[in-house]
Amino acid sequence: MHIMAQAGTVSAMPDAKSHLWRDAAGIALISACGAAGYWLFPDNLALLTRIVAVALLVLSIDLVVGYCGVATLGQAALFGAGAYAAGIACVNGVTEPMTLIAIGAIAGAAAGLLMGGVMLRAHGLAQLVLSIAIVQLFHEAANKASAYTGGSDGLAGLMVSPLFGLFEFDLWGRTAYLMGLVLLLLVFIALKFVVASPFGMLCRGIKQDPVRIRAMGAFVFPVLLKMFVISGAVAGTGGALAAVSTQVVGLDSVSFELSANALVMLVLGGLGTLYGALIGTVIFMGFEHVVSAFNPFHWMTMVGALLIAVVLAAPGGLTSLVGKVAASRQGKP
Amino acid sequence: MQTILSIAIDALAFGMVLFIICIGLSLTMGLMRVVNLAHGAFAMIAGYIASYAARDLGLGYAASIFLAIIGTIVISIPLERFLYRRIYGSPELTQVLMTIGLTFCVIGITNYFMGPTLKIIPLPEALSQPLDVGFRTIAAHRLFVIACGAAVAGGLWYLIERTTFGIKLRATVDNAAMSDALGVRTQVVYAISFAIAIGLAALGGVVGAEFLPIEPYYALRYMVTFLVVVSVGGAGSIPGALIACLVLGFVDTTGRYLMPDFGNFFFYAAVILIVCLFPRGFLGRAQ
Amino acid sequence: MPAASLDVRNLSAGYGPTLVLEDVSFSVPAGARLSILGRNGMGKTTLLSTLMGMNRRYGGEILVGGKDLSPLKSSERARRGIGLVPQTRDIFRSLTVEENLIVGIKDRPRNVIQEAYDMFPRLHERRNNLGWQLSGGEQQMLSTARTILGRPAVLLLDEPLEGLAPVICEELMEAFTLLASSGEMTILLVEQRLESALDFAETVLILERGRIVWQGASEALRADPGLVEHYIGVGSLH
Amino acid sequence: DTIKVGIIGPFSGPFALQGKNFQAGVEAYMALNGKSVKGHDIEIIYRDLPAANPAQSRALAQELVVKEKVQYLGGVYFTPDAMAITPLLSQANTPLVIFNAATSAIVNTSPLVVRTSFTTAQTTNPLGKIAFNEGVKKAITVVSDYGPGVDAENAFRKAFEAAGGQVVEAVRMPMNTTDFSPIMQRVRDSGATGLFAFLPSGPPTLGFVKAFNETGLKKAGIKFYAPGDLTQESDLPALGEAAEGLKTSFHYSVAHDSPENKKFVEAAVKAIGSADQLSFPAVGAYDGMHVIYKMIEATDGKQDAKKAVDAVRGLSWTSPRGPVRIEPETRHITQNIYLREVAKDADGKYINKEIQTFPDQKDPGLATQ
Amino acid sequence: MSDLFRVENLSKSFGGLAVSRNISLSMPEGERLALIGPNGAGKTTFVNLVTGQLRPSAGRVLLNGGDVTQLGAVRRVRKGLVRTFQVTRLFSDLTPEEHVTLTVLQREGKATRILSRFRGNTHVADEVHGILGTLGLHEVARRKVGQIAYGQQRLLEIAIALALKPKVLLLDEPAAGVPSADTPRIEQALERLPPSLAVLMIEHDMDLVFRFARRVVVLAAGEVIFEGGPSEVAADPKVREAYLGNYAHARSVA
Ligand SMILES: Nc1ncnc2c1ncn2[C@@H]1O[C@H](COP(=O)(O)OP(=O)(O)OP(=O)(O)O)[C@@H](O)[C@H]1O
Ligand SMILES: Nc1ncnc2c1ncn2[C@@H]1O[C@H](COP(=O)(O)OP(=O)(O)OP(=O)(O)O)[C@@H](O)[C@H]1O
Ligand SMILES: [Mg+2]
Ligand SMILES: [Mg+2]
Repeated sequence: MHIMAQAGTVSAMPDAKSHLWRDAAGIALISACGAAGYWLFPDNLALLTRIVAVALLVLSIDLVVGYCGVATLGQAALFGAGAYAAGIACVNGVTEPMTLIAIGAIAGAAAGLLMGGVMLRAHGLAQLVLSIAIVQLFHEAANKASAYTGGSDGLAGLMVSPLFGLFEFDLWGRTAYLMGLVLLLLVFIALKFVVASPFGMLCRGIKQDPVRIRAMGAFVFPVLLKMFVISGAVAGTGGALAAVSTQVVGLDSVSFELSANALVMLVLGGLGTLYGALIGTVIFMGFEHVVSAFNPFHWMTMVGALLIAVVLAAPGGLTSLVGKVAASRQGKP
Repeated sequence: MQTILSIAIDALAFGMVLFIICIGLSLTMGLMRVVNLAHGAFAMIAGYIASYAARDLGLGYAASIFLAIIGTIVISIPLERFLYRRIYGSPELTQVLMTIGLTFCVIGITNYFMGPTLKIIPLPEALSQPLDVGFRTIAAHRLFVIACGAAVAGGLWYLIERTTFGIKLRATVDNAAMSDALGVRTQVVYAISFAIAIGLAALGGVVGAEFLPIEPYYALRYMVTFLVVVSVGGAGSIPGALIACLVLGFVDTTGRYLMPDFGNFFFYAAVILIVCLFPRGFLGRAQ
Repeated sequence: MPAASLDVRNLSAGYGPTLVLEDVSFSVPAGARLSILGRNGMGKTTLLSTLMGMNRRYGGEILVGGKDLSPLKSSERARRGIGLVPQTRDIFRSLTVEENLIVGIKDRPRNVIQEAYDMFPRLHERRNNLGWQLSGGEQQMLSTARTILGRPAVLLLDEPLEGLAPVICEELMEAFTLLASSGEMTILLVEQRLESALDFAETVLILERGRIVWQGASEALRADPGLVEHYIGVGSLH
Repeated sequence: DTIKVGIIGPFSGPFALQGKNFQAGVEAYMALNGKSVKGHDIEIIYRDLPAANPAQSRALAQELVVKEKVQYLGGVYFTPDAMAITPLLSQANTPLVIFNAATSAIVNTSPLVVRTSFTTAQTTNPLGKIAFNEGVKKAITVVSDYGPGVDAENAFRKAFEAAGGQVVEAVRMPMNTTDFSPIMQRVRDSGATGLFAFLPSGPPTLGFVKAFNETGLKKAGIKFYAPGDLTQESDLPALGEAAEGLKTSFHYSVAHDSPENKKFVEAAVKAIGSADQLSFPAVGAYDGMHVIYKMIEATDGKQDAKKAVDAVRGLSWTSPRGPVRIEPETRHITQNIYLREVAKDADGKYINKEIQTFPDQKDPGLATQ
Repeated sequence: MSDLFRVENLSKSFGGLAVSRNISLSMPEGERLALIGPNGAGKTTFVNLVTGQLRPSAGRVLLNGGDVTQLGAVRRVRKGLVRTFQVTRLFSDLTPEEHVTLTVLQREGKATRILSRFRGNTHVADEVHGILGTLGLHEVARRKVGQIAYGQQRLLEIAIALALKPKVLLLDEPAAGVPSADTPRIEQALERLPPSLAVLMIEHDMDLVFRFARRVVVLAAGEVIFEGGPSEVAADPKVREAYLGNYAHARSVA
């Protein structure tokens, strides 16, 4: 960490303009990777779409964990709220995909408001446990309300109409993937603005020392709650995307396991940069996909080994490696 | 009345089982500040060793427990040396990443070598009898677990709060660099504490096997429960963990009796309520 | 452990790739008192924490009583006679005052804690309070007492008077002087208040950007206001 | 040429044992019947789906069809996973042969689904009558609170009440229940003389059966009935003594006495590696492969899902579990259901000993829909 | 009620320990007050009570004649009651520039905006650099706070407080850890404060106290034991014994 930080001070500190350039380059890179995925793996678009949906979830976790320091193992509650809202709306006759995504985002935001309202009462471990309790209650509620959600059998039979009346959601999943990719890019750009705003900086301050922030005259609770709502909207978008593209919603989308996996992906990629969320998701899910196809029986060991290896090689997540490499270049003039 | 008593005794037994398995985790999380999600994995390893010792080597129950504890600690030594030592003092989420990875590996390896079926640890005659306590029967084993739990709680409390070792351990966790500068061999302190925590996990895994049967997925299946119980009690507090186990055990047991359909609702609603009332858990150490 | 001499040879240290200390050499005889001066951020704290082994050392040797301790970890250095009172105090916030002191006594019997209470009666009143509940000055007292209880041969003090009431400062300086002159400890003091620093020490060392720029008797420094002005700043000496 | 068959199942995670049984069934069938049909080589591609996860299930199916170009899909342990795949089938022109997922409605969601396992209603149905005939007038049902559990509860209640009994209480318990004493207390307080239980196979069954014994319900003479998931053969070594005498109904017991089953068990044990691990999902997979082989035979290697499914409508053969038939309408398997009792065999190993046969059982769950 | 700031009978105890007992104090506009006293006398606790980090057991805090005792810490800051921390509380990942910018934005009510850029505002940037310059922090303005020397962190504490444009400023040992050569910086910064501002300073550096204060309040064991001008304080035997020791003596000789 020292090394990385030092690099910033050795070179001239990047100012606002160069930040903008870096973000523009980053976004171009993400679009390029997304497009490359489309051309290189035309047969894996279902998986890629799922990665996009989960990436939205992981991004939303980054907002609260990476920028606000609120640990959560319950983010799937927001993802699931979006998925079920979109699913239920679809079953009840709202079939326009973009409308469904909007419904998901709103439901996610509402769930985020609720979740934030409860979770922000506690701190540290207790907070983490609240998040677990909340996602378990959501899970239980979705299981119980089987008349609306299909319970443990899942909500099946979503008939989504073609995107803009033109593009069918077909077996190959091209429409779903491209729609997801564009959504992801839009969300990512929006979030880049959010975290670069005064609000984003305030959140980073709260993460480090809420007492100090209060002594600066800023309220902590409403700021964090706002971030929870934003994060809920992002997670809900992901959930809705998953519902629209797979046309089913299962209890797994409000599960603790999904939350935990998503958090693992985030930590793997690195907290508090947004890029880490994307990198972590792609690496984790891609790796899991490859090894589980290679050996469906014992791939778990390999995923475990990957996680351990990452902690040993890059304790700050994969994105910190980038900083390290850059720093070691500068360190040796 | 009889029903109430009967539920109360079930609640106590269940709470104590939770306690005996979780207390080691409370030690690691609260005192060593390592969110060791692989705690269950060590309990599971102990379960396998005990099962092997009892069924394949034909050892007695006590000997199996002993062997399981020793064996698990021996297995944990290289892990401590090469893995855990790197994450002491790291951010919690880094620890989560590593210990989840470790859990995955343990599950995978166990599955490979021991197979996915359930393993049992045969109880000695004395413990396997249902015992008549007047208004109902209760498994003698449950009473044994209650006793083990009480003994562990007392011993551990003394070790941590009253001995110099306990003070050094807490100092090390509070500020490792400064403890070092005061001449505390922090690595040794950590290694010993880790071994104790693992030993407790092992004990819990073996004597709790009647409730939480040993199988490869054990390590993940109960992870959440352990984490919740420890945090509700306030990580690092032994009385806190005890209270949490008893309260949650009680809520869970009564909830399941009164409205089994909503069993989980009661448990997690209670968790939310408790945490809202005690934002650091029952007896969390102030930071 | 009686006082021991300290010899520092060609010490370089820093954080990550940045070098903060460059080629620092000096020696202090057993039982002597040395003050280290320098402006903000010149490396005083870094020097002390490198001696203690809490910092990365790039090169050089640290000899205590003639034995090179530089390859050792800080816990081993502590056991061989170095003790540090850090600038940030670093008391154990979650331990009680008494427990903090117990960590400091190393392998001595528990009743020596009384020495600390004699030195700072205030700590005795607060002995069952947790570290974080203490006032700033009380924390400073605790930090100092804790290190002294370990009877280090070489005591490193990083601004130990910060936040203490003037009465206590005086008493404390006397106590330090006594510890050194009775041959129990060799003392290195970092102190912002020039007068206290000069009153305390026989020799003075001035750091600037990680190098020793002046070294000599404190009387010489006191006698030469130009020198002080040059290295430390205007208006330091009344 | 090579015809690819994609098999989705839980090969890792908490249900890995079931997935292993899928694989054993498939390998046993191929070992006994050859790896090719009419000169078409058959290649199996396994995909892991560790827990119920419809989105991932769909992604895997899509990938198998689009990328791996499989002509047949098989496997599927959980209902939601099957539900996620069925909408794809007609577009993919691929039949799906279900080796396990046991909710009745699945076969209705697409005409290209064939099921060779069982439904919970099917295996539960006979128990109502058995219980009543054994003198139980009042029963309590205790099931895990999820789809199959609810199915089982309904099926038992229906059969039991039709026979003349009364279900005095229906308890649904959360899936992750580990301590069953309060439930047993509830059973005791209900005044029922018979207990019907449904739990998915796995660790909790052990705790459930133990709690039944330890709280003295067994001693009190309360009768215990359950579908065979509760005494899955792979759990028997652990359940052991505790479960002795327990009566369950199911479509298959590893101890079924027939030459077909002997052959099957021998081959399957070889594939799975240990006799202790073999249980019912293997036979579902084995018969599923039989159906797929017949489909390949009928289409001669060409991809034509409709023709393939039509070819097996009404197909009947002797399976290791006994005589079976694919109903032409429902495409679900009709089979014998056996009442079994946990007992020791000659070698002292615990088995599900068949004691009564209910021949030719259709799926009552579908009949009602 | 011409007092800008007033405290009436403020008391606080932790468990059985009375840390503040019946403290009453008032400050008119432009006041320069020093609060001194032995370690553990309750000075920091007093600041905590006044700024709302702690709730008093009894007593009132009035600002501009209005009772603020029931308000939370944030509202008090917004009303102009601002403090610094004895043990620095800073964000080690952020730079001094970011600290002060955030503070200025918050003061102007712009800190919760999502749709503007953090560094976009030149007039904010000018103010920030003004403040950092005053305290001599421009050199380290863009380093992470975790890497700057402790003395500089102390100065940053003050910078943040100044950026809030307070009406009443409570400084908890602002000069501790700052080399005597740099204390003039703090003094200069204080001198440049608007004259209407009331400043209360806790400090153990008596030179600074006597140069700065027009009035001194001495606290011991939670009670005000003395109140008066600087020279009266130095002469008071009670204060000498409890706190000053030989300092007063040395000073009168010098
Ligand atoms: N953790 C760190 N990482 C990087 N650089 C650091 C770190 N700590 C200190 N520095 C740098 O090292 C230099 C020396 O710092 P040091 O704390 O030793 O100074 P000091 O003389 O003790 O100052 P002060 O009088 O303010 O206590 C400073 O320039 C500081 O910025
Ligand atoms: N939360 C608390 N619980 C118990 N005692 C406390 C708590 N906070 C402070 N105290 C005690 O109250 C007394 C006053 O503390 P305070 O910090 O106000 O002193 P101070 O006057 O600022 O001293 P210093 O000059 O050393 O900073 C101290 O003895 C301290 O130990
Ligand atoms: Mg320093
Ligand atoms: Mg103070």
